[in-house]
Amino acid sequence: MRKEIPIAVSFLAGASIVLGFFLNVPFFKVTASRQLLNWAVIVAAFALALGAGNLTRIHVTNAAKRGKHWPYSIILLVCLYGYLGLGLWRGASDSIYQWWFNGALVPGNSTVFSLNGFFIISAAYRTWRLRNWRAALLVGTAILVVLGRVGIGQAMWPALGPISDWIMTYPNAAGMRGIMIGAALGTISLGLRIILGIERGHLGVES
Amino acid sequence: MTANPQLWLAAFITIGIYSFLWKENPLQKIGEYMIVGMGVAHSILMGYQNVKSMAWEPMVKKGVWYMAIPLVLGLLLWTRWFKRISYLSRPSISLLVGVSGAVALRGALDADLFGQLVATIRLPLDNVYNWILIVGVVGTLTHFMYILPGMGAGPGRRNFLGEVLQFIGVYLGQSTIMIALGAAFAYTIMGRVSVVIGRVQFLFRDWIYLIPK
Amino acid sequence: MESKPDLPYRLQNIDTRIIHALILILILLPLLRPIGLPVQISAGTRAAYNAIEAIPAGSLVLWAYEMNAANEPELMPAAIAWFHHLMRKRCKIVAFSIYSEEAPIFAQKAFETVGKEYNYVYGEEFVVMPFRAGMETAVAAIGRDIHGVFPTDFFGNRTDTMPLMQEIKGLSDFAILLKTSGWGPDVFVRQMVTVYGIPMVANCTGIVAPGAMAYLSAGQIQGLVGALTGAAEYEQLLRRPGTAAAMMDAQSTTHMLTVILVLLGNVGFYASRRGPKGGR
Amino acid sequence: MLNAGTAAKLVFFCLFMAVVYWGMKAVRRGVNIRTKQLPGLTAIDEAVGRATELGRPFFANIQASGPHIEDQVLASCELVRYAVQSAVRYEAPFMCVSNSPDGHPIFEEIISSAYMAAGKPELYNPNNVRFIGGFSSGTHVQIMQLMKDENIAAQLISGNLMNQTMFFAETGAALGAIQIGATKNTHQMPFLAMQCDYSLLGDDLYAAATMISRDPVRMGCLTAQETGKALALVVIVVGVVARLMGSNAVVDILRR
Repeated sequence: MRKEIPIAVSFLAGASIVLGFFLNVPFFKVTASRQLLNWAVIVAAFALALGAGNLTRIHVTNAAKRGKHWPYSIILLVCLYGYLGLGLWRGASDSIYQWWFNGALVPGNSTVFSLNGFFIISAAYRTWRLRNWRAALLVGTAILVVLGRVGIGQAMWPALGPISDWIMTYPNAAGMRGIMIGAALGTISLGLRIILGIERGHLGVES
Repeated sequence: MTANPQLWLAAFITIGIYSFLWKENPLQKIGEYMIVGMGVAHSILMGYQNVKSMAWEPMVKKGVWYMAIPLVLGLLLWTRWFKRISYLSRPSISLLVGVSGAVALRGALDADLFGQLVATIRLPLDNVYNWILIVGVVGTLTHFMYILPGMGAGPGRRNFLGEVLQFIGVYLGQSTIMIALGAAFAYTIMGRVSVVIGRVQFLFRDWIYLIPK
Repeated sequence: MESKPDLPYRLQNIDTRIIHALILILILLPLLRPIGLPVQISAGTRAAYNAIEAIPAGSLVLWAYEMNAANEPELMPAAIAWFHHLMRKRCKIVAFSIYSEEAPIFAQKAFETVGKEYNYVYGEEFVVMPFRAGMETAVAAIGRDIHGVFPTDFFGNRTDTMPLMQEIKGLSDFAILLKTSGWGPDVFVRQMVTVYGIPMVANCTGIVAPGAMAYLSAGQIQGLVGALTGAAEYEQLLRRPGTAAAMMDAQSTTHMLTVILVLLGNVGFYASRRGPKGGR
Repeated sequence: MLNAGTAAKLVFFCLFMAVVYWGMKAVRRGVNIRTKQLPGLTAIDEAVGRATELGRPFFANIQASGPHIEDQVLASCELVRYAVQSAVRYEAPFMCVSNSPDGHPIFEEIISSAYMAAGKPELYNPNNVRFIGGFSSGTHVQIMQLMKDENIAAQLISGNLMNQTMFFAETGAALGAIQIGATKNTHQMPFLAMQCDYSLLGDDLYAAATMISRDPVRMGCLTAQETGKALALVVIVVGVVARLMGSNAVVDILRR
């Protein structure tokens, strides 16, 4: 029963949505899919808290055991629960909540993310070597587009703008479209496996 | 220089994290752990509002009784934290995975597969560039084929179609993919650099007024 | 390596910290002293501008406002330009987010700054919806039942009493779907554009813009504003220079630095390949 | 009865299901479906060899983008299985880090059972299979630090990769590690293609997983996907030829 009920649930839910796509039957097309979609949105909202449980367990253990970097674990827990408490108490549109949001969360996330900007240039420097014809094509295209989309490149050679535009519209779109068609087939096969209950990875390790 | 404490906090975190580029240090770690904690808190808060407005309020205020179903399923999802009863979360996961699998299947079939195929066939053929697009799509698709006719059947049994497909996949397919990836790499540089610019602007314009507003 | 490294080796192995410092300097200099290089307008951006220009004044606009802290510097300039464009036409905007929990706060902030200029009334001409979990499922759910998914707005007000929301029966009432996000337009094309036939214009970060080109050339989306360059182009089309224009010079210098570094690396690579040591 | 414009899609969908079924049956009957060689897959052995030689860990870095099991993480499980089996054989140090709370127990299971099966349970160190959770950039920095602390010799970056690819690939390169990257996310492909020594891009990831497991279900699906691709190719070629001859029949059929 521990496997059968979950498989039945995903079959019923998945099959009614797929049937609603093909068949013009109001129950499948409107009622079932509307309710199922709304329910899934609600259940997914509960899932947002799942990561917090793991995080709490790890950092409470770490702080209790005085593990590596334990003071930071305490900072993390204080920030998590303090901020959550503030949000539950005052709401997300509250000014104090947003003060911390704009003062800490936004600059912090933005800065960590912007480290990528440094890494990507040093990565380009290190890896854009003309080793073989494949690499040469990639590097050549990349250089044309890198220069072609900014003012300095276009000032040096005005044709660069249209060239990079052309690359984006034709060969790039062709490659992306090919990959996309392949990926669509993959998605169809995954969806089919889930609905028919042959894909069970998401049900976890059998104990 | 600004007197706004919020901007000072933001600048402190920004510089703290940037110092990582030089060396690992406590300042950077504090910033890092702070944002991990706050980020999770914010997403839980958003989830709470989701549940409250979509399920709890309709159920309690309007008497939509069947909203209890997703609420129970959602709560069961949390049984994963307790190893002994974690199997109770499986129906909820199944609902999520089943619905999202079906929704994705429907969309992929309609928009990605048929939509893109129709778009490829319908291209105006008097434009030579469109031929490049068509050939590129064919090449890329061939490159991503893993079972080719006559493949691996020994040198004596190679067939012509397999050879042709192999050739198309290697030359047309790989070159199209490489060009596409080159363009993507270039665009990513553009995107990522703009985030750095945003941070530098913040530090030197909003925090210390070095850059005029 | 005992002996002193030769030039080709050094050309290929510039210390990353030097590169990082150069990046910072090359970003800061043009910000201090702008050059103001113009940008040529790409086809995708022009198409996006035309698509938004073509919708009748006062129409309903659905906006997937998926901005988060990480991509805010890249997406905000184009979003601000769109706000100006739509508010000039007095379009009625419904903003929502599926992928970013942080987005409603950004939407609120942008509305507060730009909306004031045009005397926009919240609830009648603009609504921010709360974040909804569930990703692709949630997009499909909004398509099926927008009122059921959003019984309240981000501030907790009931939407069924709002004048703006009462005008909406279903998704086909919207004149256009806009999308601002660090994700591709794929999900929206799959669940909204093909299903309800509503035209769509996307503003993507640089990283996903190339993937979105396949949808643009298939006509599944009407326009594409890609990365900060796209925003600068859009500002030019709108004849309203904003933040993107100011940032573009810094973008130019860093791109130039990238190309120079790559050239140096390759010179070193070929020199060492011909030399006794051999490349990697 | 049918919704407008779905007839052709329904036919395709039924055909697809039939091929999946047929492929599964065929593999169960023992039909050997031959597949193309993937250099990215054989490179795992080379990377493990390198780790053995240097006595530094092979680092399997499997990333998810959300709290649920994703198909790319599931496919990556097979790569991890392949790598750990190879590592056990050569007694190379092996580490696995994941940010997927649901993937983590699967990795623990795969890795510990690989050591048991080879009769070397004493080599298994649970501390080497780590969950470093959270989906924000902060956790990426923690993983980068771990990579530096452990001084890794080889890395497998795989899963539903987002912006973290660049962090991990750069750190790995700075440590001089052999790197293998696998993802189907188009936006991360350029980095894997350039920064990693070997890569499994797009469907390669699934194909590799199928080739390792030789599982009938996966094989059936691969056959169906291949058939779908072949069909797509035929449709494009026939459609374009028909257009050249002035007929729009193929488009009309597809839109039926």
